[in-house]
Amino acid sequence: MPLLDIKNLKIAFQVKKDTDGLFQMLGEQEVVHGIDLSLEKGQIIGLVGESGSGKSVSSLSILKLLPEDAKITADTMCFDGIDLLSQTEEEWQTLRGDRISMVFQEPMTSLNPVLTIEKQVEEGLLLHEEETYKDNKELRRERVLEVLAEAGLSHPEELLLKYPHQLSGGMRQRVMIAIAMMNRPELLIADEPTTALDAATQEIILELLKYYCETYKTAILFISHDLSLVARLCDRVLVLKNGKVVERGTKEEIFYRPQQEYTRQLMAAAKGKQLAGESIINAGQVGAEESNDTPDTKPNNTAIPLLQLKNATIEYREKTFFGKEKVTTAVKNVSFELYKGEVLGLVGESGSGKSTISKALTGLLPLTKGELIRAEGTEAPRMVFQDPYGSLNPAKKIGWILEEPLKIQGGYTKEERKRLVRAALKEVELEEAHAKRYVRELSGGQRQRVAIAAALIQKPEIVILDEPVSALDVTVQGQILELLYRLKEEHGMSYLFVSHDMNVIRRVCDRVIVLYQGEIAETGTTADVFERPEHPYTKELLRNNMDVHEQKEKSI
Amino acid sequence: MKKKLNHNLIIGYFLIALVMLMAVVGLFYTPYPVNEMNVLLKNQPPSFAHLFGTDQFGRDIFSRVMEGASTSFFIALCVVLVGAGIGTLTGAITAYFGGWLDAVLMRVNDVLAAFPSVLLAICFVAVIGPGTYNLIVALGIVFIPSFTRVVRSEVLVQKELDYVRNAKLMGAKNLRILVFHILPNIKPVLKTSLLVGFQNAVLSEAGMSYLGLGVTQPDPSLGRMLSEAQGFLWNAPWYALAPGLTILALTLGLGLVTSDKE
Amino acid sequence: MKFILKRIGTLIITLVIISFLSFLAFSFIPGDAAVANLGMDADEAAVEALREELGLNRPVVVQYGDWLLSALQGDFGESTQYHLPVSELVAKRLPATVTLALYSMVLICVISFPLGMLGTNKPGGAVDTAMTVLSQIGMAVPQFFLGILLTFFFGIVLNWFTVGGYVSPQEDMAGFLSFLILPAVAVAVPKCATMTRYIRNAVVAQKKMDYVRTARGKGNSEKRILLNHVLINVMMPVVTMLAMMAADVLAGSIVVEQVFNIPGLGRLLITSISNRDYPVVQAIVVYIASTVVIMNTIADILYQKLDPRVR
Amino acid sequence: MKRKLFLALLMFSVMTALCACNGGTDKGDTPGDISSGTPAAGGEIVVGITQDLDSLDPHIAVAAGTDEVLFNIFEGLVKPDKDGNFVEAVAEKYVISEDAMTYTFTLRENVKFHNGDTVTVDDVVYSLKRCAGLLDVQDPNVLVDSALSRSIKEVVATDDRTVVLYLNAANTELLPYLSCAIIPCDYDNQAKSPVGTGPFKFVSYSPLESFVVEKNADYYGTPAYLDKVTFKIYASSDAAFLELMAGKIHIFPYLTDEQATQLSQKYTIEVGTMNLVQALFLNNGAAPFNNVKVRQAFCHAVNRQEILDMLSGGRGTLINSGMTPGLASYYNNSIAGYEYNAEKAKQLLAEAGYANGLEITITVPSNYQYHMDTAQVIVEQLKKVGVTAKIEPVEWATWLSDVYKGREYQATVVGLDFNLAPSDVVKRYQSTASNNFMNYVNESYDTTFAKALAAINEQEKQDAYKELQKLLYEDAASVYIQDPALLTAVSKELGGYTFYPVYVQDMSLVYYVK
Repeated sequence: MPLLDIKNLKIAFQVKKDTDGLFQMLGEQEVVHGIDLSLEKGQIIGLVGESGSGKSVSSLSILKLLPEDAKITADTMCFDGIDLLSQTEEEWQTLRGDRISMVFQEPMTSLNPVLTIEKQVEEGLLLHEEETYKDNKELRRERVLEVLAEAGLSHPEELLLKYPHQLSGGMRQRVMIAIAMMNRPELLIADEPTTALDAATQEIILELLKYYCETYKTAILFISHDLSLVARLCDRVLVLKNGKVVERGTKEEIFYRPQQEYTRQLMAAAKGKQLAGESIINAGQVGAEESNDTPDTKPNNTAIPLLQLKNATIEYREKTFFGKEKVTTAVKNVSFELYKGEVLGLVGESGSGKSTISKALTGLLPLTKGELIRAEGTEAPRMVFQDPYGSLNPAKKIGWILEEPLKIQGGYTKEERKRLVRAALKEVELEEAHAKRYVRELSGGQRQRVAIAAALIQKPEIVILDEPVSALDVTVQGQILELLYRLKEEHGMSYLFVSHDMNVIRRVCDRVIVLYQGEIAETGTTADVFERPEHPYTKELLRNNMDVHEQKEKSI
Repeated sequence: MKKKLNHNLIIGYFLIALVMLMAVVGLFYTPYPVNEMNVLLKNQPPSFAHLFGTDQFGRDIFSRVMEGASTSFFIALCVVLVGAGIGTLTGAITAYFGGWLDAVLMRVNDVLAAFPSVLLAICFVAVIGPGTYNLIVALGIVFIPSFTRVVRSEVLVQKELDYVRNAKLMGAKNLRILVFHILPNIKPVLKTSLLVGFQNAVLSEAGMSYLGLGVTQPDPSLGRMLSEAQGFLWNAPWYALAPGLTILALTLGLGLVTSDKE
Repeated sequence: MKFILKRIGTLIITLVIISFLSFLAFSFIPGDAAVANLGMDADEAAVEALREELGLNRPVVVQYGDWLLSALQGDFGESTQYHLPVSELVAKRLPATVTLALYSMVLICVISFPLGMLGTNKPGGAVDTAMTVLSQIGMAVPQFFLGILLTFFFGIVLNWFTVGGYVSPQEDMAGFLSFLILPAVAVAVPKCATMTRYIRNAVVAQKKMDYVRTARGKGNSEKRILLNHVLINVMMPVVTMLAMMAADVLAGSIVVEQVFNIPGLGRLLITSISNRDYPVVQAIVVYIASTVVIMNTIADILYQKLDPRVR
Repeated sequence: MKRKLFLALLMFSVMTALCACNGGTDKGDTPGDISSGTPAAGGEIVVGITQDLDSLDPHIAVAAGTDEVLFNIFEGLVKPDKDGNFVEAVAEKYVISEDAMTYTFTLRENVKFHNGDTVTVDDVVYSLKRCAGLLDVQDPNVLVDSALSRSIKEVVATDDRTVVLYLNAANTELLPYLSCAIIPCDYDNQAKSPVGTGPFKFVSYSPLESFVVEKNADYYGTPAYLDKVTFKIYASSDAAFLELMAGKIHIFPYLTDEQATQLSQKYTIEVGTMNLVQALFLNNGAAPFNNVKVRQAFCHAVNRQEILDMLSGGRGTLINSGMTPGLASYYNNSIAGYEYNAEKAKQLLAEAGYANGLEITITVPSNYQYHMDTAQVIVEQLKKVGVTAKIEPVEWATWLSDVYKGREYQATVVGLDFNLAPSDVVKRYQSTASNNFMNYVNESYDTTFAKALAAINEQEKQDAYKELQKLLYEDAASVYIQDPALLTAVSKELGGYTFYPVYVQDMSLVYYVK
């Protein structure tokens, strides 16, 4: 008999349609439409899908941690022979944290911010082994230190009196895992446990999970959007889409013989080679190869740069209460040019100054030193922001948002504006009806399309793309990148592409500038930088991005 | 889909509508002239002729409550308009432009906030004297800081959002950004604080009139009627109930609607 | 330390501005202490002489500077009305108001915490809805109307209390304390309702947080989650709210004093305004403003103690 | 000679007293003093008052509400009795010279201050000079009575029991002013711990709360019955009323008519008069009231009986001119008064050019609810003759400064109080008087008033005062309304509560009934 046996799991939520009036419309919306899942002792099963696929909801339903209004039905939902659907609240309390535990995605918010680590870790003991531990503080502490050490925390005694915010992300997640493993559960549900962590830490957490599985024969249900992670950890994989299992099988089956298009897309995203985006990569690389004739960084010596940043230094000044000034230098002595028709990548981690530069280029931030030269007749660049929801006015309809730049610019009749708006919508592959919607009524990809339309409606020569796809699901990323490439080609624009993601940069850029702590670490054509990195920081960046993927492939 | 009635909101609207009906009708028609006295009808208990009874001058309490309600409504409305108008303006401008103006106005705001608003209003009225319009000015001023604070903090958040940056990139002027881009986004918050403000204004008006610092006699005001009724609690308790319950109905209605908006 | 200094700085600036404003206000009110003191039968010369004596003829700024200098040395002058030192006068009125305010604060704390948590297990359920309506009624009722209702029911219908029968604490401490119960209820109820609502909303919001899910995942009961996990997180905003409420409670006490005929700070303030007794008014204004600022400071410090993140 | 005048005065006093009694009983209500039952010595009572004391120093205090309480602690050379006579107090006897230019007082022997010191002539001279503003170093807080300061040339102690006052001009009416308190000359803590010679001693005072006195065992005259009296201060009569219902107060004056009705089960309701000239005072110096027709129209438009019925259950004494019947021998009861006649009022207004109505503002001190209520009734009555009146409530200090001193107003409702000198109430109508806030100007009034004040012959004096009242009536200087009824609740356990023709609460006569 499997440890966990679920057949035909359906989950529905109550939806309130707010009429802003004297009554509400209540209805039900099913988000999980009949999932089968079974898990043996000591087995690791992966649940993969993008946001909205129902993977988290399904996993939470196993512990009945969903909100009150969720309606869970299943033909069978058994854990070790116990019918989970008929458990009383008291029975649940003995089950949770003792026999079934859970690790969540965001350790910062999942830990109580105002309780010490010790308090939070020892709670499991007090709840499930009260007789042994209640009046024995020493024993309790001993056990807490033991689990913390087991979770790979090197000096657990130092952590006891600390609070979650004082730990690093990786440490927090280890604490979470220690809490979950406190009572050696038979089943551990890990809901995107590594998503909020950097690549190196991800690795360690995966190892840790493997360790527990092997040592204690703990069955693990691993939930992730990242197929490569799942592939490396799990024995079996279930691919979820829109609340349904679209494909299931061993990891080999899923990786080498994916049956579904959707699985293939996920695979591609995981490998960093987006199928739909390949045309861009090629185009970029072609451009890069052409420019290889001129080893210095300019693709075309004779061309006049559209935009030129010379020896720019940008400082932030902050006044403290006592009148002293605190100066933070965000950008130091940075120079570069942007030429017509090229895609220039600006890459670096957060805090490297890339956002500061993009703000300065648009004129939103003054340069402390240095100068910014625009070619004659060139207007200030337009910008596409990372989060389309924040960059589009939430209180206005799409039509208004697209019309606004034209109104500001002036010189258009109402009819002309409407016509231009319709054209812009068409260009970004949206429908005219979208003009009458609000931003919140659109999907993430549609929003970013609107943002692009808004940036392009005035036909700018330069567009700054500030992490334009980071907030999007992988399948959507490709579509947006493709759209951007097509528009660039059609309108002959130049892009400054700001991103932290080396994969995306590699796919779209002609040239790359690597920023490190506000300074240019390295600059060159995409091919040069990626194949012959010189600066140690660039190498590290590449390793962090690439290594993961290489390892992923190795581990399959 | 099932239909679920929102009882709180329905009751809230009903109560507001009830008082509003009284107030609006009171503007054009009252069963008796509000200030008409009658020696023979002093302190009569409720009857068909006088629904809420009569007061110590033999005036019809129902008529006075009607007119008192419209006075309260009018004053509260003006107070909120003055407070919200100036508060929104100062809050939006200081938050958006920042600088020394912001620093000075915020300091003034802090100072005003350090003093309970009722006391502040009492002090204002001491300077400019009681009366309907003076009360509006005094309470209006007292109400400014709360609106300033709400609008300011909202604008501070909004102006850092990318859509404002975007608007700047398009070349929109500051005023345009403030009015056409930011203000529509703080409308929901403003709506709630207007409702809360209105409720507070009704309560404050009643409180000030109760202390004799509001509407001047003999014109009816709910708060003033309550303070007069206090002396007749023993032999004419209905006198206190009529204006008191009217205030309660209005503020409760507003409260229910507000809590729904939250 | 820096924090404390900053706070003291704020306090001083606030007090200087607010005392100057009230000084200024006084110069605009018709009638002054000399006119008020000498009454109907005095001639202009006598009024002028008294004005000279009280220093009312000097420019406002000079008068204010003078007042500020002595106030800084802790001397708030003498009441022009009672010819008593202002500090003594205020000190005598203080117990009633402060006791009333404290009483109310205690009531607010004692009542609103349990009520605020009631029904949060099932937001939108019957208990929760009932609490919502109850707290809305509480918030809507004007304090003085509540005072009148309490007077009517407890004083007249039930005859439990002697309404208006204030006794000073020196005279009869027990009588003083028991008398203040009803006024305290009148002050506290609307604030209790606000607080209950606030706590309820905070608890409901906290219960949606991830850490509560974690706690539930550990096998905590709902009660334990509420008491061991949610409550301490709710405390932080609530403490700030309580401090902000202190100002309102003080103001409420002053209004309710009028309803129950309590000779407290409020009556002294109103009498002093009408008597143009500005040394007293100044002292009360400064007292109230500093109380409010100090309460806010205490709240900030408490907040820091409670929240490890801002330590 | 002197003795003869003294006798004359004595006779006059007795006459006044008789008339006062008549005045008190003419409504058919309970007379001034109701001593019933046998007095028992001892006991404590609580007396409710609605005005806080403005000072404990009797020379600084100006509020009538303070005087009525301090009456129990302080005495002058003479003091009024319940009939309006001035009887000897600290002085054993007094003589007024025939030309009314010198007043000679002989001190009673062994009168003790509450601090145990004996009253000396120095104390008396000091006290009189302080009241008259004749001290070298004068405390500006002391309210100098202009009647004293103008009349008195010098105060001299001729021996250790005799004090002589030399006047600037003949004045037979100075006695009421000489009831000013005698206080120790070398004591400077009067404002905090007052020391006087009265039947009660000061115990404690807590502003806004209470004023407590106890029996002065060493009193030279008839000692008080009660051991202790607590005057408890209430914000309003409404506030006091609730405690009255609970039986916590033994005596409370200033009840409203409704309150009196409700309290009649538990308390004896004593009815006296407030000794106030309550009127709708008009600013004769500015439009529209500079037109006598308008003033007369207002006199006809105000239904005074209705005011009485509305506010005090019909109680109170209507007055037709600027004096109350309390000053019986000077009161002109032959004036018929303006009868209520709306038609006539309208006609007069039309004649004055206000046929299409008139708008006025009545400024009222808002701390006096009775005057506010009166104004409200008047506003309604004026509506019937086409006058739209607006009430502007102001604080007392504002009233003093804007209306009373600044004379910037159209009409106001207040009550004027006065001591028992007939000149005190009507002197303000002189065109030169600093407190002529009505801006009343009438040459013949000025000459008649001078005649009245200087007259030594009593009949002449009476005639002159009656003439003055007639002038005020004819000129319709203001709309005179009434001397309001004073309704006092007295516990049924008590006896001896006595009304005075001036504003006092004499506790020395009150006792518990055996």
